[in-house]
Amino acid sequence: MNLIDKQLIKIKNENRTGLMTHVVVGFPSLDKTISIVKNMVEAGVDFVELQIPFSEPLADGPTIMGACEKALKDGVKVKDAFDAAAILSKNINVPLLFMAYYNTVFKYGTEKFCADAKKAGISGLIVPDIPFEEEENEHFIKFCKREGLKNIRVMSPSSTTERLKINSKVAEGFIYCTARQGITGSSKELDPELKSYLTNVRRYFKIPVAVGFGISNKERLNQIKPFADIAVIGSAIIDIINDSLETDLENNLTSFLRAIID
Amino acid sequence: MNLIDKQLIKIKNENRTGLMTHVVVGFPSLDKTISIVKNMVEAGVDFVELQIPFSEPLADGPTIMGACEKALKDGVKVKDAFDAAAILSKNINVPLLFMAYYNTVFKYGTEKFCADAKKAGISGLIVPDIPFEEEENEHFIKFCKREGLKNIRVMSPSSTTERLKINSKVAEGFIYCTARQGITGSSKELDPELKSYLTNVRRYFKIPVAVGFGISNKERLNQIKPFADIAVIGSAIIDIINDSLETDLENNLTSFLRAIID
Amino acid sequence: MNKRKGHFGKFGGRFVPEMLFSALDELEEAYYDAIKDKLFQKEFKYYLKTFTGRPTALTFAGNLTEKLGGAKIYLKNEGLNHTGAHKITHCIGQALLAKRMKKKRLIAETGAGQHGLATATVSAKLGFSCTVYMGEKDIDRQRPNVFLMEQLGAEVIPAKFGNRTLKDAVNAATKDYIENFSTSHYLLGSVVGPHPYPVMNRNFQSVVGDEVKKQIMKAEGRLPDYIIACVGGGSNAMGIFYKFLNNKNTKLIAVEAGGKSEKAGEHSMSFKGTVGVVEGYKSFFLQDEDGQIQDTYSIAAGMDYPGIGPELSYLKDIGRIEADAVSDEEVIDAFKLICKTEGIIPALESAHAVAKAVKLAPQLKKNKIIVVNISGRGDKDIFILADKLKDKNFFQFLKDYLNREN
Amino acid sequence: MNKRKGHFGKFGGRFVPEMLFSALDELEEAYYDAIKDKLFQKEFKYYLKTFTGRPTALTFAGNLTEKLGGAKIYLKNEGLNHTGAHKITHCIGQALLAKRMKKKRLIAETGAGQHGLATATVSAKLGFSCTVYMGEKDIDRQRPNVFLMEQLGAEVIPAKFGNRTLKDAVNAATKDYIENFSTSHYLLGSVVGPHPYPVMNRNFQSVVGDEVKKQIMKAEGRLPDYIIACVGGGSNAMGIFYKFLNNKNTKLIAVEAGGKSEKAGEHSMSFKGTVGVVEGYKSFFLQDEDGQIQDTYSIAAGMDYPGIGPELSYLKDIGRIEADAVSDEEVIDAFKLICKTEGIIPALESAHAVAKAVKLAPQLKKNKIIVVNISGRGDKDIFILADKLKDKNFFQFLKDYLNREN
Ligand SMILES: Cc1ncc(COP(=O)(O)O)c(C=O)c1O
Ligand SMILES: Cc1ncc(COP(=O)(O)O)c(C=O)c1O
Repeated sequence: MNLIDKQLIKIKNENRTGLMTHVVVGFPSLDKTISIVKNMVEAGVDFVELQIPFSEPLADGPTIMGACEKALKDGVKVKDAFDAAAILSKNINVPLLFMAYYNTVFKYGTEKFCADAKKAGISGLIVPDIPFEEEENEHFIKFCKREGLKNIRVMSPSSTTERLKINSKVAEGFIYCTARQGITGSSKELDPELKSYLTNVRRYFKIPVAVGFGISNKERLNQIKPFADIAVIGSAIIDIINDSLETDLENNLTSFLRAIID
Repeated sequence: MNLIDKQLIKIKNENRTGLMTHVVVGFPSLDKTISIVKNMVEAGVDFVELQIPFSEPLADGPTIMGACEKALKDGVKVKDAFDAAAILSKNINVPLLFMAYYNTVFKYGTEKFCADAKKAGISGLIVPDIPFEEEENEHFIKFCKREGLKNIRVMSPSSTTERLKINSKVAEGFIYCTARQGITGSSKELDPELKSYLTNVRRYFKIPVAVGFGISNKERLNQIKPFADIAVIGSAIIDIINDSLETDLENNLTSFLRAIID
Repeated sequence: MNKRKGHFGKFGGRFVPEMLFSALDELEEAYYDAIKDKLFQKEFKYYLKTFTGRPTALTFAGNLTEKLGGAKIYLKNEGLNHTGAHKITHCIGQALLAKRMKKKRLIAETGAGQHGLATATVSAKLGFSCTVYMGEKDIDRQRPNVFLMEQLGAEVIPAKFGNRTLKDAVNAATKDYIENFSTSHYLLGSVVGPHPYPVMNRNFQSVVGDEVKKQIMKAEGRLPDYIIACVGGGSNAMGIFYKFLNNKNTKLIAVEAGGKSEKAGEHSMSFKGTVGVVEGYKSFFLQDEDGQIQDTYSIAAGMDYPGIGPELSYLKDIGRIEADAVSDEEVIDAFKLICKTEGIIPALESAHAVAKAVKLAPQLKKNKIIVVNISGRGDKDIFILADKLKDKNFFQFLKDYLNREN
Repeated sequence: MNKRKGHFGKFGGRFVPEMLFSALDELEEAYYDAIKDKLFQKEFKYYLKTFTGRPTALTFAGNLTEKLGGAKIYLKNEGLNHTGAHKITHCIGQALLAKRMKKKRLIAETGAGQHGLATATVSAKLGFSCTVYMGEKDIDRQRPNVFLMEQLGAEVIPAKFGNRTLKDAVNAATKDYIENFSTSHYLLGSVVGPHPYPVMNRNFQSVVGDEVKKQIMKAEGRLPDYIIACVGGGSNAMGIFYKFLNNKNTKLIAVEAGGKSEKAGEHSMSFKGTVGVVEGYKSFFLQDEDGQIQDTYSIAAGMDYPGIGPELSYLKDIGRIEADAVSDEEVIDAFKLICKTEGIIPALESAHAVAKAVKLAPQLKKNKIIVVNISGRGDKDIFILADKLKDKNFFQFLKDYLNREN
């Protein structure tokens, strides 16, 4: 059974909102990526999203873009992401997902990417820019399936009913909903139409719903909990990394996560 | 009898080439204009051309343009030219001619200009930019005639037979020929076609021929003498003024003219 | 009055020294010969169409019209011509004539550089060598155009005398012409100078009025009530006015540079000058009581000129055209307005015509039609505009650029 | 292969996050709806004719032809368009579409500023507010265009991330679009990006090929043997190529920026790159083995781009077009040559196409015909040219100008 499915069952049984956290591979360094993820798991997160840095991160806000840029400048390679995943998957028991842009996958070779991801202990792929319409040529979903990787679809408030229907046919694991129309990063308020949007999503998707973007503290998390099976924390963590002295980083991160998780 | 006619007869009787020299009124100063002209007459010149400075001296080269510019900058007015002429005509016995551009004449009022010139003792007008074709509207020749002023036509090597014919009908006193096609100023060589040009001029004009432009020394003068009834010296004199200390000016001028006249 | 001698009422004519007369006779003869020649006309039209890109668009200025709330405004966008202004039209005409006359070289004067640029362009295209005279002061102010002329293979020679601006360039160019007319043609850049230039350039430019007639008939089914054009020497104005002279229902307005004030030296309102005879023609000039030409000023380099085409003086005299002027400030405001409402960046010269339209349109009924001649495009004026608008970012850009060069 | 999804063979497509998908669906639908509407077509043509000044001239380059001694060369002078390049054509098309979609605002990316200028222009003309994203580095390099865009009322926002050039501006513009597509249209500036942009812009631009067909038939009675166009994203190339695709006798040559050398970062030869999926479309990109986009360089700001329109990649793949590149040096030489022989100052982008023609023409018989697309005019490049040619006088002019400002 895929680790993601296992974890989803566990959360459901525990009747709580799961937590997915995000790191950019190689930011602030490859070593730190490993230790940060371990920290996260120790603090109790349920899923970890490993973003493979890409030079043109179209769906990311300035915070994550900055982290990717820095990682690339430091010479981080795609292979490093596989290596990091391999190390982590041996040491932790929560599901790891790759977040990548499709060019990274395509250039690596979609088939090989999926196979190697599987080998490295990855449980699912979040690739926001490979819509179902391209499957006929790209076979991304096919290769995910073949390797037993969850192909996580990303939906947004602007997604039409038609888009929800199309994606619902191929979505697996959970559905990843951006809480507001727009790029990742912290903003002051949750989209007021969030509720109706998520209700609509649930109408078409039978799988759990992860809600991400903009969660920076306990209060925000509580706002989302009623609508989300999984809450995703992304930019907030990079903000902490950016704001911390190297020596304080792990402490700061642990306290942030503890405060959020209780 | 007009002074110009008198002088022409005198030269003819003396069987020599006459000499006309040129000054820009007010250059280097109004006082100097008076003393320079007196000097010239003492040195033995036969005609003096008083150029009234104009801001757009289309037919003049850089030397005379510079002199005009300087005079205007010093505030020289058209009236000053009439005053200078009045003073000079009382003191010297060679014919004085105004050289002016037509705008100066026109703006002053052509009729009044001619009348006042006459009163100031001027014997002839050299206005290069009032062609015969404009007489119908401008009545320049008419007013010259009325005042007994010689209307001196200026011809050039480019003048066609037709132009020579047209001008020959209205030319008076002498005909002023530029020795080369182009603007006033010194140049190294006399136009090789000068001879045939002047021969052609004589075919159409029964009056004496003055040849000007580019005469800077005795040698040049001698080159021209066979073809000219009058030799005109213009820029060379301004060059001397420009190159002389104020205190040496009159001496330099006198030696220059003496050397030329013998 | 003899039209053939280039008189327009008491204006115009050919007041030149004999040394220039034969050249102009030759030119005049060649011109009248050429326009009788169908092939010449055909060639002229060929280059207008395939090289300068005529016809230029007549654009309905819907937003400006609405904003001003009065007459309908159309813009004749002469800035769409190759090299960015109407000037190229008479340059092509004269260059073809020069070819007919077997001249090998073109001489031109230029103020802002627009006419020089157009002359350099037709020289390259039609195989002439090219000398452009430009006041030394103008060269220093308009270096980008000098650079472009040089790229086109023209030699740009500074006029270092007088006040080292346009009129001095005319003077220098004329002298070159006098000395070299057997091999060279003087391509004068406006409807000024001695006959046949005013007639010739007006006729070449009259294609603009022809185009407007056709275009406005198509758009509105009738001719305009007003045509507005700026005036430096008058070529763009005569170009758009000429074919409408007989249509008395179309009012023609010539707009001069009001500049900073009415003080001598702070404007270029030649119509407020007096009659004189300068640069070979009789017309209105800005001159003092002695007939000395006065300093002029305009924010638009192409209007910074003390004279005006003789035919315009005549038309003003007989009341066929109205003369007006607008101030620098009105010009800048009109410039900003038309950029933002119509997406057209006019030359500062042309912005004078726009400024007049901005004042006139609201006073007219909505069924009236105004055509404004946009004689050129405004990219050429960026240095002047950045200066007037004190654009710090532009200055910083220049500083950085220069630092990289060092 | 489903054309409707914007695939060209294996290239093209719509590789975008879901948050952009609905916007593109809406756009696609509106577009296919619009082109079926005669009124839309009519309006498009109306603005092309009365605003941008189409058709642009097809000029026979007689001197260049003679100099090179081979094939006859014609120049399609797209620089005569309003704003000085072909870009305005697809800007008008998209802006009319945005009007139909009731959008109030246009967003654009720009590199050199040409597409931004054209977008700002149509925004003013058609009543949109306008935001242009431009890499911070490009803003610093291309301030004159920024100044002009601001005059036209556009807000120019720097993209301060990445290498702060065109691709980062695309990124920033896309994000604005994602957040604001309910009120705003993203007016993408070439035949790149996700479906429907490549199809839509190519169709709008195909008017160029239509014009060339008519013009060359009139001039020569037959279609050309070669058409040469430069390629940044590919809009001018696809515009002139498209209507000739079925005429197999016309060879189509796309010229990329060879830059300084073949080293990564010193050129923009995307055809020599590898297939990737970036900015929403699949095509050739300059990328490393990890798919990270590489730095590019070109003397021509508008060609300094790591991707290429997917349809061009397809046409290259099936052998319908030939891809070539020329070096900076060849470009400068061609620039100088065409200025001096033809009186046309091309944009440095377009000078790439000229450079290729200069190499090709002498190898061909005299009865062959080449059409070169002059996608834009070169006045915009004066700072770059003065730098390359080390024009001391121009630098001095700038110094004097700055001194007067202080
Ligand atoms: C764009 C433009 N408009 C107008 C003028 C003024 O000249 P004219 O009055 O002859 O049209 C110039 C002169 O350079 C010009 O460049
Ligand atoms: C004049 C000109 N030509 C060509 C290009 C390259 O774009 P494309 O390949 O889309 O025509 C540009 C881009 O700015 C341009 O300004």
